[in-house]
Amino acid sequence: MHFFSVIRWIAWKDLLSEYRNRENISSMFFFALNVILIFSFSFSLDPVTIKEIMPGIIWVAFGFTAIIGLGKSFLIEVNNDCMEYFQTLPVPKGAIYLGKFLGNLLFMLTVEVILFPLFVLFFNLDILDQLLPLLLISAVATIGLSALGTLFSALTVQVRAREVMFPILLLPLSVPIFIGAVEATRGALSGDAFSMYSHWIELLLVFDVIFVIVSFWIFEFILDY
Amino acid sequence: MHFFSVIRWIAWKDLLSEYRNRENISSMFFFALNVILIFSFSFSLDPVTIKEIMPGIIWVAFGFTAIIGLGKSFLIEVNNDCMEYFQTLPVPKGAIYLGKFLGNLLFMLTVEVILFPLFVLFFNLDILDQLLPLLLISAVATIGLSALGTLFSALTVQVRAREVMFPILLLPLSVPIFIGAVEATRGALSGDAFSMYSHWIELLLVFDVIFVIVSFWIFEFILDY
Amino acid sequence: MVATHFIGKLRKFEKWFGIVAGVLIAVGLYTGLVTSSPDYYQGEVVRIMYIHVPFAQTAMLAYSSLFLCSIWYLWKRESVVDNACHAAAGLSLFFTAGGLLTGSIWGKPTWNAWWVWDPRLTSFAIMFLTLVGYLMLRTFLDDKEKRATFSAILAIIGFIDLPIIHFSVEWWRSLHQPLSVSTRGVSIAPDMLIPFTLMSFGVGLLFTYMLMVRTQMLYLEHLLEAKQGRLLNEGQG
Amino acid sequence: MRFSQLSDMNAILGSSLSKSFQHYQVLKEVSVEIQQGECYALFGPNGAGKTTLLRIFATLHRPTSGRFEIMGMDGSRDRVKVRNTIYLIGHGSYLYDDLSVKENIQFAIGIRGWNPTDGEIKKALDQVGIGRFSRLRSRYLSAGMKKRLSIAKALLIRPKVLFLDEGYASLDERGVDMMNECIRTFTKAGTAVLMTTHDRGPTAEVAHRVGVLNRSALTEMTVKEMVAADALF
Amino acid sequence: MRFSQLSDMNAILGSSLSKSFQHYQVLKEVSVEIQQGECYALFGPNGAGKTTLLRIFATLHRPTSGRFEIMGMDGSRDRVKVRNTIYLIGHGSYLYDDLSVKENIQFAIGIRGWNPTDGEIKKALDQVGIGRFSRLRSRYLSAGMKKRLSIAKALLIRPKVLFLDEGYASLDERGVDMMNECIRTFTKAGTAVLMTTHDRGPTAEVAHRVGVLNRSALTEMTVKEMVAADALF
Ligand code: HEM
Ligand SMILES: Nc1ncnc2c1ncn2[C@@H]1O[C@H](COP(=O)(O)OP(=O)(O)OP(=O)(O)O)[C@@H](O)[C@H]1O
Ligand SMILES: Nc1ncnc2c1ncn2[C@@H]1O[C@H](COP(=O)(O)OP(=O)(O)OP(=O)(O)O)[C@@H](O)[C@H]1O
Ligand SMILES: [Mg+2]
Ligand SMILES: [Mg+2]
Repeated sequence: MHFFSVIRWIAWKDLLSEYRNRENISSMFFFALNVILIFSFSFSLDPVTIKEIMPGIIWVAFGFTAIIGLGKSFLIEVNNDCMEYFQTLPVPKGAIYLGKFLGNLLFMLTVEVILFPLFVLFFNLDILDQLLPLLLISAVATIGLSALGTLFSALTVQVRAREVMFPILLLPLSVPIFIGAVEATRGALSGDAFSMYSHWIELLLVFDVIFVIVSFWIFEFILDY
Repeated sequence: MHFFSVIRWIAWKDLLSEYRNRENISSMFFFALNVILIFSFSFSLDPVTIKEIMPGIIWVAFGFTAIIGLGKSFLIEVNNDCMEYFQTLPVPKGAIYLGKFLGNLLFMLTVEVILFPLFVLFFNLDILDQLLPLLLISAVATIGLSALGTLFSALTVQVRAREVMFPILLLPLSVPIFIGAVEATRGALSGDAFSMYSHWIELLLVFDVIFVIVSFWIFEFILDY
Repeated sequence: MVATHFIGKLRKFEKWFGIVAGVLIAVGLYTGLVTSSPDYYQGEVVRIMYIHVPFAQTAMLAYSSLFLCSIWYLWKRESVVDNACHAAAGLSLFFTAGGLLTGSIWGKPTWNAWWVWDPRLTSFAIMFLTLVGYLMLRTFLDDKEKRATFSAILAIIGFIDLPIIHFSVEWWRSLHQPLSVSTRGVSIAPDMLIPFTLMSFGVGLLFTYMLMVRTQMLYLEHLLEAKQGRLLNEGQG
Repeated sequence: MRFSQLSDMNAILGSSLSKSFQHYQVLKEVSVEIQQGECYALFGPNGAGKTTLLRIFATLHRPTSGRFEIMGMDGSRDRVKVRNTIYLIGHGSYLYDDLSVKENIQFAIGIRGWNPTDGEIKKALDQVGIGRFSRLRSRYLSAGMKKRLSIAKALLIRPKVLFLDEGYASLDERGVDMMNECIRTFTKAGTAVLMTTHDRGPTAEVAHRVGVLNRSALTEMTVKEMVAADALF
Repeated sequence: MRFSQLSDMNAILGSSLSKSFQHYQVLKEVSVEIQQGECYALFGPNGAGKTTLLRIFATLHRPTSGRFEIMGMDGSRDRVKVRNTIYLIGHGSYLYDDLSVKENIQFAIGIRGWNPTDGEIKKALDQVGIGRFSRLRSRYLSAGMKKRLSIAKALLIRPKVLFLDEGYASLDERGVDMMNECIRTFTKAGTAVLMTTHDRGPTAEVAHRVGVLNRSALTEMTVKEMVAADALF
């Protein structure tokens, strides 16, 4: 079907560009490493406190990586006015959104999967038995974050002060995602039973569905104002 | 003297542009507000922990504000190739650096001065008697951060992946500044005698001097590669 | 031309550095791992010191040479010096990674953690990240002069980290071992000192040898690129 | 005759189009009709609104008032259908710097739901004179080469209506000839070409009709009048 | 005569200049001499290296080999002094979007250590035809108006050597005349003008000498030969 072929073309193009610029993804990763470094200094690290604030540290680090990484996701589209080409294209615009969203999701997940072991190493976490729930939490939280991030990246990339506007729009709306992710992660890290924090994951799932569907529908208007 | 007149012209131009774009500084301010918001949700906030991590929260918030705010400081210069004009200018390039640096410093200090009361409000801090040392700490730390930030902004703004490269280059080298600022702030917030943490301030001063002098000298080469 | 002259010198002397480095490392490893006695407190684990310390020191040596070459480049603007900078940065990253790795391995038994947030370790990590930033900056810049100049600037400003690494154990009370050789004298057992010294000089010389070879390689790559672009006028003069 | 057969329907029909940006009325009640197979050249001083008019027809801007039809379809109601028939070569190159010339073409055409063969792509690239560069990353193309690539895409897409903004800009003298050759190919195939330009010489070789946009109003003339005129505005 | 009095020294002297970017040798042993008060026009196909040559003379690129002098001063050793005498009108407008036209001029001239009076600024703006817009933020200027503003700056700076990249680009027909008028003003005052261009017509009116850069080599000709030639490259 043409709808899916559009998604495929967009994702193909993004992944190919990303592959040609492998430094890009590694730079994101080193950015996150830097964030860890700064955090570990800025927060006192006695074992009790660290346990308290670890979920926060993890998600704030992912959050800032998302701000830097997703914020530039549509830059490639405005550089040579490709957004304009999309606008004049006789295809469903939502498919373009989904293509970009999938690319961004993959990108964020990759960075997170590489970063998790580093957190474990640097902060001496003990998470092996909690790996599955943690991965699940990452996935559902990242879906919501990417959905929002993709939408706002498309929106702010055409705006004058885009570097600032992107986080200003993204952060407030992603607060629910942060809360859910932090609380669920806290549960997992302190070894609670899954059922004790699974309601947070359900909450995240609800947000995911809402954000993806609303963004999908609303994207039409970003390209066709 | 011509040297100082160059500094004055650069600062005049930056401040005038900033004034014409008042949204810019207010958006920076809202960005920092967002960061506080995310932090207050991501970190559990029982009074003991908060006291522990407060200095870190403050400085990480300022740090990210600096990344977003300083990173775009030279954007205005590349947009219409003004960097090129600077390059062909028969004036000492260090003066251009100092002009930009002063503008950025003022900008950062403004944001910080507006944010401090908000921290006090949001986190119920009790800082009135420590106001002077805190202002001093902010000033010396911000000088170093702005000096480095101005230099790296000029450097990365001409690079392909500038959004990512700026924090990647800036963060590691500003770790000493963060450490100094966080430790001094911790001292001040916990009501220690000034002499107990003044060595951190001295350290920050040393870094300030080094960073400003080296950047001033080296800036020549950024404009004349 | 300057470049050919310089490269000629490198080619002439490189093998001596290689040979001496090989000998020193061989003897150092033998005395260190086989003949020297285990540490009173740490036991056999201490033998990793003969790798860890030379690697960490050489990483700093490598960064220092990067620093000097960068200043040299800004001064003379010879593209072959930029090749040397590039080589020194890569090697510096290699030895830094080696120091981090061996240190972590050593840390697990002694501190019961792969990593602690101690000043020396952190400042060393800063150097690691600075070098990564350096190499990354190079890949993002296409223009040759711009790349050489900008990366030199970064290397110079990043040099501030080196004294911090070295003196951090003095300035702050820290977990890491203090300086064993300092103005206050030598604090190390003699039968450990000999392999230790041999290894330090050996790995240092090994770095010098690798730097010479790598610089030539990068220079040749540059010539090849030039040849592909039909500009042989530069290298042959 | 071919021309009269096709011309039972206007390819482009604009009636009393107005457009104002914040402070500034750029177009005021502009009307224009362009037939299939016709090449219409739009002259006018800097800032007259030529680009704006093209972008309205290309469904990139909405007119403040007035309406327009492309191939008989309403430009506001039937936007999606209109978009199936048009192609704009504007200031943007629509390229991804890290894809090769060929990959860029594959993407741009593929996303419209059609996959040209390698042979077809090669033929189009050869026709615009950049066949040799098909594997080069588009980052390394010069401005003139990017322009040629856009024309190659248009050759493959075969739109019913082609908009050319500053058709000859950044092309050297041989490039201008190539461009005129391509415009002739298009008009022969029945495509309507609407182009803005400042260069009277090359335009005279291909244009069928000429319009001058000045002070937000359009005056029409023949090619002969255009060539003979002392100054157009 | 004025011309011969000045011409005891070359304003621009390039000898065997070569420049290569990564893969690509753009200039190969290019030599050129331009006298004071002379207008030299540089033609050449897209990507021939015209802009590159101008940028070398303007001390923006360093030549890979070869050397050049501006007003008798060495282009590498005496960069700062050279920069006192030159001005480049290139692709960049060197403007700050949020400053007004007048403020932009004040900044650009002021930072060179000279503060022109309001009257002088107004005179220069009137000369290039944008006096009315002196209080408009430069964000709202069209491409042609930005070009004119650059010329106004040059008129105030009065450089000894002026570089014009694509002198006539984005100017309408009246703008081209204005540009030629300004070039004449400059050459009369003894300024050497080196400009790249694709337009033979307007160039013929002001150029004293013509060079064609093609396949990284420069061939010189007179204006008459240029006008008469069938194709320049
Ligand atoms: C990841 C962990 C580690 C890192 C990054 C690290 C880093 C360094 C560095 C950079 C130096 C060279 C300092 C200089 O020459 O100024 C050094 C030296 C040394 N390290 Fe480590 N180290 C680590 C772990 C350890 C451990 C666990 C031990 C032993 C308990 C240790 C023992 C030593 C000793 C004895 C020296 C020589 C001291 C001197 O002469 O300065 N290191 N280390
Ligand atoms: N998005 C916009 N917002 C505000 N003003 C605009 C916008 N686009 C164009 N303008 C203004 O509208 C006017 C017409 O612009 P347009 O680009 O259509 O001119 P043009 O005829 O194409 O000129 P040129 O010959 O320079 O290409 C200009 O004054 C321009 O400043
Ligand atoms: N910074 C650069 N890095 C790599 N290649 C470059 C760079 N600048 C120019 N080039 C290449 O050098 C060649 C000459 O470019 P230049 O801009 O000088 O051409 P030009 O004669 O001005 O062409 P035009 O008529 O299109 O303006 C082009 O092929 C271009 O791709
Ligand atoms: Mg236009
Ligand atoms: Mg050019």
